[in-house]
Amino acid sequence: MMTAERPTVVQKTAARTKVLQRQGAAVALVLMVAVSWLVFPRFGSIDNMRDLALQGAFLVVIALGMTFVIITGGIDLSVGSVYALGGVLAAWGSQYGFLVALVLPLVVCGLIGLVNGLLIARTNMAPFIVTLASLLFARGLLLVITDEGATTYQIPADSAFVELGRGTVSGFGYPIFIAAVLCVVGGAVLNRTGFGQNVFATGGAEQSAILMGVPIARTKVLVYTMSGTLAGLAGALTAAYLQSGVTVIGVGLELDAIAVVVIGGTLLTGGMGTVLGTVIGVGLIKVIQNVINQIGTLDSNYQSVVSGVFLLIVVVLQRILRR
Amino acid sequence: MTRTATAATRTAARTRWLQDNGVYVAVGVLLLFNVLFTANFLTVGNFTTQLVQAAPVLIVALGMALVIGTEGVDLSVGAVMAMAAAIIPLYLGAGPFMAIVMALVVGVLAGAFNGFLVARVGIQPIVATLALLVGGRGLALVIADGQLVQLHDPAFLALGTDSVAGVPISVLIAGLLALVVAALMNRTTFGRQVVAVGGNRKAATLAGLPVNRVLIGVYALSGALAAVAGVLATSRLGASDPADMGLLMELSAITAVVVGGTPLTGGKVRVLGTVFGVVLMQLVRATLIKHNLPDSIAQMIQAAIIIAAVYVARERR
Amino acid sequence: MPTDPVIEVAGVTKTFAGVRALSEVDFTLHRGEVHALVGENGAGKSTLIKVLTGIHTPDSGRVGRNGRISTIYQEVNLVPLMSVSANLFLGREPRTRFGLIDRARRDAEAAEILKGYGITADVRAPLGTLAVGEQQMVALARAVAADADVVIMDEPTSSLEPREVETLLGVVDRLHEAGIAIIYVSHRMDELYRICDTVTVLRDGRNVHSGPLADLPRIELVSLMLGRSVNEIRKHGTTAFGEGHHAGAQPVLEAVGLTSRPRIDGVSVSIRPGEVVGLAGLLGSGRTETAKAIIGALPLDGGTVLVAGQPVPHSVKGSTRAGISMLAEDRKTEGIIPNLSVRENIVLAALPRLSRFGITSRARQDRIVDTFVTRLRIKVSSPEQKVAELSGGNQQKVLLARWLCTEPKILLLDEPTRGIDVGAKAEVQALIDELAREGLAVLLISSELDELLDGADRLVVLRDGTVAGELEGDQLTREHVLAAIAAEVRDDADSDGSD
Amino acid sequence: TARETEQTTTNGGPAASAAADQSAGPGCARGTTGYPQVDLKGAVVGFSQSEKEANPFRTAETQSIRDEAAKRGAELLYTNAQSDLNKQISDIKSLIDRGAKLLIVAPLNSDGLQPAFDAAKAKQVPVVTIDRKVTSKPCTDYLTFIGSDFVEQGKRAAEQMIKATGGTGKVAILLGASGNNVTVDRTKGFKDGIAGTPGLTVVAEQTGEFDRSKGQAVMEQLIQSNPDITAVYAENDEMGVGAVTALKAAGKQPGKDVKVVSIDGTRTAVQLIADGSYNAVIESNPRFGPLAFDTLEKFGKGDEIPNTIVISDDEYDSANAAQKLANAY
Ligand SMILES: Nc1ncnc2c1ncn2[C@@H]1O[C@H](COP(=O)(O)OP(=O)(O)OP(=O)(O)O)[C@@H](O)[C@H]1O
Ligand SMILES: Nc1ncnc2c1ncn2[C@@H]1O[C@H](COP(=O)(O)OP(=O)(O)OP(=O)(O)O)[C@@H](O)[C@H]1O
Ligand SMILES: [Mg+2]
Ligand SMILES: [Mg+2]
Repeated sequence: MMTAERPTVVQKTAARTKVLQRQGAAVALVLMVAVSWLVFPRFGSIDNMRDLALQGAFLVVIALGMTFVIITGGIDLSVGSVYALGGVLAAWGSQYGFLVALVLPLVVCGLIGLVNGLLIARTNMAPFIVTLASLLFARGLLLVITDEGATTYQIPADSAFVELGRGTVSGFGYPIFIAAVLCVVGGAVLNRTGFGQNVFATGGAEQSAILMGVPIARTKVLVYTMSGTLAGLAGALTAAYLQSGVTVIGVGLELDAIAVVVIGGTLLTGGMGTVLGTVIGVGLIKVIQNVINQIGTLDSNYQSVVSGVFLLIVVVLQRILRR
Repeated sequence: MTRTATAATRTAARTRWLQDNGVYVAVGVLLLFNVLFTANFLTVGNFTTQLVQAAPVLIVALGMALVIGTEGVDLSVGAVMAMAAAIIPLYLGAGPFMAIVMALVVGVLAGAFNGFLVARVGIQPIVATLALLVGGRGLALVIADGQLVQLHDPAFLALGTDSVAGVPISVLIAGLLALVVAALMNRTTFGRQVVAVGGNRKAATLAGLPVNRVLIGVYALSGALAAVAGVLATSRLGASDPADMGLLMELSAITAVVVGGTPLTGGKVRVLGTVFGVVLMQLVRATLIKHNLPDSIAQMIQAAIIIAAVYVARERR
Repeated sequence: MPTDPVIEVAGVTKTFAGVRALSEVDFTLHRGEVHALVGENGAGKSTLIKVLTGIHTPDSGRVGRNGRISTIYQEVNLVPLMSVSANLFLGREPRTRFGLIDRARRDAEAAEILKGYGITADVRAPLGTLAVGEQQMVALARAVAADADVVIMDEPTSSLEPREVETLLGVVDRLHEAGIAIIYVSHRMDELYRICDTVTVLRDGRNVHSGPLADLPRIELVSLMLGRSVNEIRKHGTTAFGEGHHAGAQPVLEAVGLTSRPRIDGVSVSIRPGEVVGLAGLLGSGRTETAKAIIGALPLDGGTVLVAGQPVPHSVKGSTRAGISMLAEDRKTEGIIPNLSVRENIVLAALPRLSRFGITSRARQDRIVDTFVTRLRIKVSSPEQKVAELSGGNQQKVLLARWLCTEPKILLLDEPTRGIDVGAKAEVQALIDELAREGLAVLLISSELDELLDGADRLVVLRDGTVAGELEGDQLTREHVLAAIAAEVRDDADSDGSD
Repeated sequence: TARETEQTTTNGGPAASAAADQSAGPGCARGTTGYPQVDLKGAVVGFSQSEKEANPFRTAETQSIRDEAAKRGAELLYTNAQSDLNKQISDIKSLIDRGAKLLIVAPLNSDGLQPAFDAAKAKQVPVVTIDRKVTSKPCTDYLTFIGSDFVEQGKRAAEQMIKATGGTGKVAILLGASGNNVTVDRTKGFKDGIAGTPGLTVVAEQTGEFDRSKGQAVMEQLIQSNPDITAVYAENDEMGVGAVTALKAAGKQPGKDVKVVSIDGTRTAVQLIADGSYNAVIESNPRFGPLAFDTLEKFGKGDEIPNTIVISDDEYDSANAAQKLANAY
């Protein structure tokens, strides 16, 4: 027996609203894809799809961590810098072999996340400001490592690490599969483990959660560590893909990550959200970018106007569906 | 009610004092450091420079403080500055007054639009204003056809270069606006409604407060103030530069507000704290430049100072 | 009676920013006893509980625990966005073979458990969609299911109506029989005398009495709590309501056919000046919704609200302007603005009236705040104290003051005495009486039948979002009301054990 | 164009005159690479721009490519990466996807475009990179690079600085954006250039992020703390112009009390030289269109293409600014 015998009208309405809430972004995505397919013949080409998926994969990895953070009612502005730092560390580490290239960024970026988490959980400082500071810090660290950006570390083309970013399965890059696996695991962690329940409880009602015995501090520390680690991983994958530790990437990426998470239906105030929604959010943003490119003749200045308008339409649409 | 002056309460009072006044202490410490260790710091010219550079940030931060007071945030301020900058050359032909009025109108409209999205449509502030952050600068570039425009109207340029009784006009305007916002927060119903909406929106609604009007008003004010900052910064630069005007201003303003002791959770606005938050961040930047630190170290030091300042001012559980 | 102590506290002092909430408190809880903890609002009951459970660390004193404690806190402390079953099992979810949460089993077990508490809601729905009372039952179920040695209940019945109170008291009996010790905080005397063995009375943060409850006459208990003589108190009855009121002839408020699907359907209520109309009904019958519909806080599918014959625009602002005020049921989320001071909270709604051209006048605010702090005996260190630091009952009084200083014509009171102590309750009830006598029209929603019967001149009974009947004059008896409330519910007829 | 014919010398020469003398390594011919022949007329050519056309350099660059494509009857597909490296990779892939047979790429960064080049290689589409040299392999990953030598620009700026200051002075450097290799090269070139002049010392180097108002703000701070600064080297014109405003506000006479030298060649900066408040500007030539299409045409015909084609950069000083003003962009 899964439910009480007689769901009331209230409950049925609530259930229906929930379905729409969940699928608001999905509906928007399906519409966008369908229209793009019809209007732009090249949109649906397999090459374009592969590229879309690959570009989306890096963002998905970052946004996955951000989803957890946002569900606890927090925010992580440092992911863009940490992502760039992760890439530089991976490229630097690649001269010492595959393992160093992969582990070093995860550890360092995880540490930055850990410090974020500790500061937020233990001192009651606003996540926005703590992670804003680490945004600066990570960028500074990156500049130190690269001699004020003068050095770009290259990854030897024959290094096994490059394969991680460049390898494909029937044309689809490894990062796509890595992101997919992470999402499945992330979804399971969020919905099917005690830690996941704690994440929801922390963001839903922190005071109550404390009284219910939820380890708030530990949960927060964990989600920020996770977010840092995942941003580092995305950076490492990007470095492998680009074959170098590019220093200028990731600027403003935190806003993209936040936007996709929120578009995916996760409440910025915490307590509610899904991994699938985030994936759909990434899909939407990437399709919008892709469509702007398909239009082709668009003046570069109009491109951001169109992106802004699209973003607006999606959030308004979602909001209306939610009512 | 029993009141006791135990050691515990005295410590509590002391931390409370530091929490409330941390930003002033920090400004004092930094000033002292500079007086001791920075060449040519104690000059009128230098202080004028710091104030002039801080003025646009302060004006934006004042609006941001109000928005944050309602438990919101306005990411679009930099883009609004760019829009204001782009508007100016279009109307400068009709005189500087006309150009400034049009820039302000655009700022108010942009802000009211944000407010409408937040209040009426019910979109979360970060996302609602993110749309304008992305699109607004694009719009500014479209208006200006992407180009930086050199300005030559002497009356308009005077706004950025002239002084009254030795005080630069932009500093006067910023100071005046700070006073106005302080009065607004402390002496008017609107001010009280702002913190009430930020403190508990549901309760404010049930108390019959004009919640939507307050929200739209606050965002419109933020837009207007951003436009004022855009106008002043443009006249100082002597050029309309929509591509770079106000870039990352949203983060500077938010940092200053929070460092000044206004919590991001809303329900409280500290105007004087915001002023000092802006001054603190300005001094930090100036100190780092004057000591010729490389960008890498400068960024890390800024991070550390932000953390330290907010750590002191944090709300204890 | 077993004497083995499970909780032993000695000389505990706890201070908040200069306010001494507990002062040298000794307290002992023995295995298997049901121990009443009573005191005025702000006496320190909740604080003591938080010290016992380790949420607060005392400034000085010793806390000894000898067993697992499980607590139901005063304000519902669950996570509204999470499902009912997730709330119930948070921290001890059933697992599958792979160590993952077994959601199917969790939901099934939750539904099974909650049925025992009379809740048949969808356990997968967010907890927030349940009525406050239902949420309280979930909290109870959660606390009990944790199989603890001590269960602490801080005003568990304040948001329950009679039938659910019975369920709860039944649960307490069951726990008692199982040898579990219970600390029970309540302002409702009947309940205390029914279930408690011993009592501890707190006054101004001090333990002024501990001992067996049965030996202590009710009036003496009240006198201990209030610190006033027995004679002084003897004047009052169960409630502080006086005789009926002299109502005007023409209704000042007419709500006609209020419909907001799916909550309420065609509810009509009218109130004359000087009249107190009670709204009775089970939990979830739509009383709160009716009040919210009148004040304009609920989107309407149909119906109109008239004040003095004039239609009122359907918005909180419009209604407020027309002279309607509402004291919300859930003071935490819909009432107080936690970070503002007591003064700012009180004048919030009346501020425009106290201002000229939008500029506020501090002197006028202080005058009005002083008046109400004194009149309602609000316990504050200063009007500038943050309202969040007040005890629950005092917060309630602050909210009442907020509405009274708008000088309304019509006052909608949703559970006005919820969670406030006997002294304050009497004051509030006397106040309602007085206000009605001054010509105010009052709509009174209460889960306490006595309060409704004594306080209201007329009762409108709701069932499933529709008006099930109106009772007046001779019909205002317990039997009539229960019959009207629960016409279809069989087991209600014999639940009258609490008086 | 009219401007092209004005040119005379290699260094002071006008816009689009290519000096292919610095080509490194063996040339690259279609025969050896196996790319198909594409006739420029009617061909689909893709151009991937890196940043918004919000500064004069990018505007002139894009315009030059557009004009030349129109002139040669090629169909131009255009994308703009909006300063996002990953977007530039997708952009290039999508250009190929949309049928571009030849590609011109203005890389956002020296590193990181390898996946895009690989995609082009797979589809046998030759890529000409302009303006910024990438670290990938010429002839294999891309065809050739057409652009300025940024280190050389820095050196020439140093020469002008020595000339303007007479070899003594305290110099403040306004650096470009951190992490950008243009910044790195122009700094290196300048420092190498003044290394032999002990009278010139660098007293401050701070980033103005290639932005006019940041350049102005930094200069305001520096002139307060180091009032004895006598020269400013700005790594682009925008920051230089900002510095001029700052210097004026501080009561200094830019161009006289404080010498100003920068790199780019924008109209505003050259005008300031003519007005006497600026000392010299080293051009960074954005007019890649003619050279790029010439190169593609030659390649199509089967000629050998050098790995690097250095576009000639003009320079402006008080002697020539007034006459050459029309040449500035
Ligand atoms: N977090 C806090 N900060 C400051 N003061 C507090 C805090 N919590 C409680 N107090 C003060 O401690 C005193 C005791 O409060 P407590 O909540 O324990 O009362 P109570 O007996 O539970 O009252 P009620 O019956 O109204 O719930 C009150 O004066 C209250 O204002
Ligand atoms: N926010 C909500 N979302 C969905 N359903 C709700 C919400 N609030 C209340 N309900 C449902 O509406 C019905 C009536 O509401 P409510 O319980 O507040 O009525 P009531 O008669 O005032 O009861 P109470 O004794 O709790 O005041 C209940 O079944 C409740 O579950
Ligand atoms: Mg209490
Ligand atoms: Mg109710």
